Amino acid sequence: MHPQLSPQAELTGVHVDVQRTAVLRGLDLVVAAGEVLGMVGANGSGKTTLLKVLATLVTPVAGTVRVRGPVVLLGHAPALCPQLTLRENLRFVAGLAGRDAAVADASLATVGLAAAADRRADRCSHGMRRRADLARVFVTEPSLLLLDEVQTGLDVASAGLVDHVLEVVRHRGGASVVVSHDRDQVARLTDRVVELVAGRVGPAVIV
Amino acid sequence: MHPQLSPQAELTGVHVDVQRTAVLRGLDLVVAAGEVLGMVGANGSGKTTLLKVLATLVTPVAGTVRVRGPVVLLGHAPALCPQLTLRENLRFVAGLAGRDAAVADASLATVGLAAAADRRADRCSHGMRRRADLARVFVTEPSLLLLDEVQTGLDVASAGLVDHVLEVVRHRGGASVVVSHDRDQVARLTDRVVELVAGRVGPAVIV
Amino acid sequence: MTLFGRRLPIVAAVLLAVGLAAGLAAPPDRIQGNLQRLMYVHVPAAWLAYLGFVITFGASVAWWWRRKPGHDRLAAAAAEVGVFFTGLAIVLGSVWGKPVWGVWWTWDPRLVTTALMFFVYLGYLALRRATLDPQVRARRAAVFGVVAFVQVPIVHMSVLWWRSLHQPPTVLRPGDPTIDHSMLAALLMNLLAFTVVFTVFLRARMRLAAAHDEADATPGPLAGDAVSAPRLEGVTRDG
Amino acid sequence: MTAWLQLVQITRKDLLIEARSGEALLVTTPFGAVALLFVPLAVGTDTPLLREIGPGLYWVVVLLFGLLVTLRHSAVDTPAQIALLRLCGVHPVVRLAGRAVASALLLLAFELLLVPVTVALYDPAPHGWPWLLVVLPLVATGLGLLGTLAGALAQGLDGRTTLGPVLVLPLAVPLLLGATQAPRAAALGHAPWPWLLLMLTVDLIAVLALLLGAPHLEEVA
Amino acid sequence: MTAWLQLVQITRKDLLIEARSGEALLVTTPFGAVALLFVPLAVGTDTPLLREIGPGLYWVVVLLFGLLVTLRHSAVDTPAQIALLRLCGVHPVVRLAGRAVASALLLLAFELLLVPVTVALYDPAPHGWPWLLVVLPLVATGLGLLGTLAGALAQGLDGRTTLGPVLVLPLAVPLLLGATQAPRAAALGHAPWPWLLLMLTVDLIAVLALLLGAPHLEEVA
Ligand code: HEM
Ligand SMILES: Nc1ncnc2c1ncn2[C@@H]1O[C@H](COP(=O)(O)OP(=O)(O)OP(=O)(O)O)[C@@H](O)[C@H]1O
Ligand SMILES: Nc1ncnc2c1ncn2[C@@H]1O[C@H](COP(=O)(O)OP(=O)(O)OP(=O)(O)O)[C@@H](O)[C@H]1O
Ligand SMILES: [Mg+2]
Ligand SMILES: [Mg+2]
Repeated sequence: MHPQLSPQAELTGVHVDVQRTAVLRGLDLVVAAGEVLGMVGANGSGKTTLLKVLATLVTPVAGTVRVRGPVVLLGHAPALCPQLTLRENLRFVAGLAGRDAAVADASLATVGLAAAADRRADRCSHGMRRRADLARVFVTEPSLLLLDEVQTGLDVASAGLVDHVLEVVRHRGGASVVVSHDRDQVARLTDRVVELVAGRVGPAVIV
Repeated sequence: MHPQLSPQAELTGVHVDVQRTAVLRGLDLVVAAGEVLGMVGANGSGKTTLLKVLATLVTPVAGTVRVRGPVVLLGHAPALCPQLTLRENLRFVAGLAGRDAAVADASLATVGLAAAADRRADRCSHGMRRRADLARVFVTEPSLLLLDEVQTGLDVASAGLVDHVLEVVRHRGGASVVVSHDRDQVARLTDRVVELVAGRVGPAVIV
Repeated sequence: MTLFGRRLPIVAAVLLAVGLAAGLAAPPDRIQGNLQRLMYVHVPAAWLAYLGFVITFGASVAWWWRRKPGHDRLAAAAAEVGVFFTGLAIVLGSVWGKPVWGVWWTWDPRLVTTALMFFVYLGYLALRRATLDPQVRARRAAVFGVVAFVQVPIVHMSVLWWRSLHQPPTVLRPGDPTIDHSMLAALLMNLLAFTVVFTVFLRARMRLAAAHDEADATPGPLAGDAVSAPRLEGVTRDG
Repeated sequence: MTAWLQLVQITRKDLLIEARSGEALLVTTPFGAVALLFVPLAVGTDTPLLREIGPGLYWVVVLLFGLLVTLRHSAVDTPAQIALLRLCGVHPVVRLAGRAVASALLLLAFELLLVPVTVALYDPAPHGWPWLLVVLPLVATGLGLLGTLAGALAQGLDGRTTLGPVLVLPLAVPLLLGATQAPRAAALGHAPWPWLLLMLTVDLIAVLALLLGAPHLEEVA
Repeated sequence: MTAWLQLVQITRKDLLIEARSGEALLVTTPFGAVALLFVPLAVGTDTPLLREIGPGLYWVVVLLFGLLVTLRHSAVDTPAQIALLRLCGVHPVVRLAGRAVASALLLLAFELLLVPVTVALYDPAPHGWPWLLVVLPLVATGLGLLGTLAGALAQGLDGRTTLGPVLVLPLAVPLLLGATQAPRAAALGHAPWPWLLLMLTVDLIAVLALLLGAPHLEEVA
C-alpha cells in the first residue's frame, strides 16, 4: 500500500480499564493520514484516555492498536520540569530528539516567549506554560499530533497558534486529533468531528 | 453609607511584586456590589495575580486593598485533596465553614456529580475536578466570587454552570470577577469588561 | 467447589496427626532431650517458606514470559503462604531458642537474614496491595518477585558464609545426612504433612484470587456514566 | 469555638489521608524497624554492647524517622489548598496546629509500634520503663510541633532557602537528651524531673514558636 | 549511540535540578550529619565505645539517608513527563539508567561529605582506610541502582517515598556488610577481596534487575 494511504492510526475493538474501572468499551477509530480529527464528548467520557491509547501510553485490555509515529501528546497538564527554565526544558526535549539547541530557542520565539525563555517554568503564568508546551511540536516534528484542550489558557493574540501548529503537521503529511469542549472551535479547526459516547466513538457530529 | 452601595472591593494604587518581579504597577479597580466584572488580558499580564490580591492572598508592596468577604477563589488548579473522594473534599469545606454535610452532598448533585461523589479526586477527569471545585460556591456562599478561567474543561451540558453560579452570587447581592480569554463568553456573562495592560487596568473594553 | 476443597484438608489433618505422632515417637536428642522435637515443625516450616518463594520466583518469570493472569495469581498466593511459613519458622525458632540458647533472638546471621527475607516479602505484599490496576500490579510484582528471590540463597548459605550459632545444614547437603535415621523418617513424615497443608493453603488462596478476578471481570458500569448534566435549580433565572 | 471545630476538621482530614495512604504507619514503621535491625549488622553483634546502646538507638530512630513522618508528602498543602483554608477563615495557627496534632498522634503510634521491636532486638534493661508513659507523649508532641514548623518553613521559604527543616533539628536535641536520660536517672534512683521539665520546656517553646511564627509563614503567592 | 546521548541528557537534567533545588546535598546531608551527632548524645559519650561503633554508624546513615537521596522529590517524574520521554523514543532502561547515574554521583558526594563528619565526631581507627576508595563507589553505585529500582516500583503509588525504601533496604544488606567488613578485614591483615566481590555481585545483580525489569515497569496510566 502507498504510505500516504495507510491510516495514521487505527483502533479496533479497544477496551480500556483504568484502575479496574471500565472507560472505553469496544471502540473503533481510524485517523487517516493528513487528516485533522475533532473529538468532543462529555466530561469523564474518556477523551483523555483515548488520546493516551493513541499515544500507546495506555495498553488496552482488549482490541488492537496500530499507530504510525512519531507522536506528540499535549495533555491537560504541560510536561514541563518546574525547576528548569523554559529554554532548558525545550533544549532537553531537543537533545532527546537529537536536534540542535538552536531549534529549541527558535521554537520559543515562535510561540512568543523569546523574552521569557530564561524564566523558570514554575514562575510562568498558566498560559505561558501552555505555549511552551506547544513549542515542543516545532522541536519534535510529529506525524501524529494529539491535542487535549490545548487552546484553553491561550490569549487572544496567541489563539492562532493552534491553527498554525495543525498546519505545520498537516504540511508534512501528518495527522492530528483535537479534543475540545468548544464545538464551534473544533468545527473550525478540523476536517471531521466525532463524539465519544458510552465508551465508543459515535457517528460524525455536524456542528 | 448603605452597605449595598459601598463597593465590594476597592484597590487603589496597588503595586505587586512576585518573587521580586514587578507584576502589577499602580493598579486601581473598583468592583461594585452586585456587579459581575469581566477581565481579559494577555498571557502573563497579571490576571491571576490580581485575583489573588482581591482574595487578600497576596499583599501588595504599595497601595491599599479593601475587600468585603467572604471570598471564594476558583483558580487555574482545583483546590481538591487528591487522596480524598469528592464527597470528603466538599464535606471538609462544609465543616470548615460550619455548615452541614448535607449541603456538601447537595452541591455535588447540583454540579452533576452525585453518582461520582465517592470517587477519589485523583481518579476523576479534568472536567469532573473543575465541576467539584465549582461546587464549593454552593457550600461557602461567597459575597465576592473570583473565577480564573473556570469555564475551561466544562462540557457542553455543564457550560451553563458558570452562569448559574454567577446568578446565585448575584442573587444574594454579591459581586463576581470573571477572568477569561474567550471575549465573547466574557461579554455574555458579565456587566462590564476591563482589560489588564502593562500592570494596570485599562479602559473598559467593548467586545 | 469450596474454598479448601473437600478431600485434601482431611488428608492434611490425618498426615499432620501421623507426623506429630512420629515426632513424639522418635528418640529424644542426646543433648537437647525432648526440646529437640521442635525440629519436626521448625524445619518443615522453614523449608516450605523456601518453597513458597521458589514458586513466587518461578511464577514471576513465567509471567514475564507468557503474561497469563494465572501466573500472577500463583506468585501472589505462594508469596502469602511463604510469608506465613516464614513467620511460623521464626516463631517456632524463637520458642526453641529461648531454652537452648537462653534468648529469644540473637544476632545470628541466619536469624537476621530470615527476618530480612520476611520483610522483603512483606514488602512484596505491600507493593501488591498498594497497586490497584491488575496489569500494573502484575508487572511490578513480577519484577520484584524476581529481584526479591536473591534473599533466599542468602538465607540458606548464611550459616556457611558466617560460622555461627544456628545449626549448619544437616539434611539439605551433599552426601549422607548427618542425622539419625529414625529422626530423619519422622522429619520426612512431617515434611510431607506440612507440604500438604501448604498445598491446601496455596489452592485456597488461588481460588479466592480467581474468584476476585472473575468478579472484577464482570463488566462494571462505565466510569463516564457517573457524570450527569448539572441540576440547575433553586435560583430564579430571569436574565 | 469555631477555631476548635476547624482544628478538629483539619486533624481529621490529615488522619483520613493517612488511613488511606498508610504512608506514616504502614511504611515508615517497617523502615524504622529495619533501621534498628541494621545497626547491629554494622557495629557488631556484641550483646552487652547492644543492650547498652539499645534505648539510645531507639530514640535516634524515633527522632529521625519521626521527622520523616511529620514531613510526609501527604502533609504538604498545595497553594490552592492553603488559599482555600485561608478563605474559609482558618487562621494559619489553626491550620498548623491541626497538622501538629495529627502528626503527634501518628508519632505516638509510631513510637509504640517500635517499642516491642527494640525490646525484641536489643533486650534492653527494663529499669525505669514506667517513665516512658510520660516521655513518649512528650516526645511525640514536641516532634509533631517541630516537624510541622519545619514543613511550614520549607514551604514558606521555598526557593529562598532549603535549609528550613535543618534549622529545626537542633531544637530536637533536648528532646533526645531528656528521653534517654529520664528513664536512666529513674533507674539510678534519681528524680527524673529535671529531664521531664527540659522536654516540657521544648514543647512549650515549640508551641510558642508555632503561635508566633505561623502568621508569618503563610504565603500563597 | 542515540541511547547514550539520551542517557547523558537525562543525567544532566537530574543534576541540574539538584543544583537548583539542593535537595540531596543541602538538605539530606545535614540531616545525615545530625543523625551522626545524635547517636553520641543518645548512647553516651564513652569515647572507646564511640570509636568502635563509628564506622558502622557511618554506613547505616549512608544507607538509610542515601535511599532518601535516590528517592528525592525532584527525582519523581510526573505522568506527563514520563509520557514525554516515552514519546521522544527514550527506552525505559535509558530513563532509569540516567536517573541511576545521577543518583550514584549524588550519593558519592553525600558519602564524601559525611566522612569528615564521622572522623570529627567518632575519631575511628584509621586502619584500612585506603580501601574506602573502592568501597565508596561500589556502595554509591549499588544504592543508586537499587534506589532507582525502588522509585520505579513505587511510581505513582500513595506512599511512594516510604514504600520504596522498605522494598530495597533489605536487599542492600550485603552492601552494608561488605562496606563495614572490607576495611576491618584489611585492618586485621586479611584480604578484603571476598567482601569487595560480594558488593560487586550486588551491583551487578542490580544492573541486571534494571536492565531486565525496566521495560516491565514503564506505565503511564
Ligand atoms: C528465630 C530463630 C530461628 C530462625 C529464624 C531459624 C531459621 C531457620 C531456617 C530459615 C532454616 C532453613 C535453613 C535451610 O535449610 O536453608 C532453619 C533450619 C534449621 N533450624 Fe532454625 N531457626 C531458628 C532457630 C533455631 C533453633 C533454636 C534451632 C536449634 C537449636 C534450630 C535448628 C534448625 C535445624 C536443625 C535446621 C535444619 C538445618 C538443615 O538441615 O539444613 N533453629 N532454621
Ligand atoms: N487514575 C484513574 N483511576 C480511576 N479512574 C480514572 C482515572 N483517571 C480517569 N478515570 C476515569 O476515567 C474516565 C475517563 O477519564 P478521562 O480523563 O479520559 O475523561 P475525559 O473525557 O478526558 O474528561 P474531561 O472532559 O473531563 O477531560 C472518568 O470517568 C474518570 O473518572
Ligand atoms: N511564582 C512566581 N515567581 C515569579 N514570577 C511569577 C510567579 N508567578 C507568576 N509570575 C509572573 O507574574 C506574571 C503574571 O502572572 P499571572 O499568572 O498573574 O498572569 P495571568 O495574567 O494570569 O496569565 P495567564 O493568562 O497566562 O493565566 C507573569 O509574567 C509571570 O511570569
Ligand atoms: Mg480530559
Ligand atoms: Mg492566569
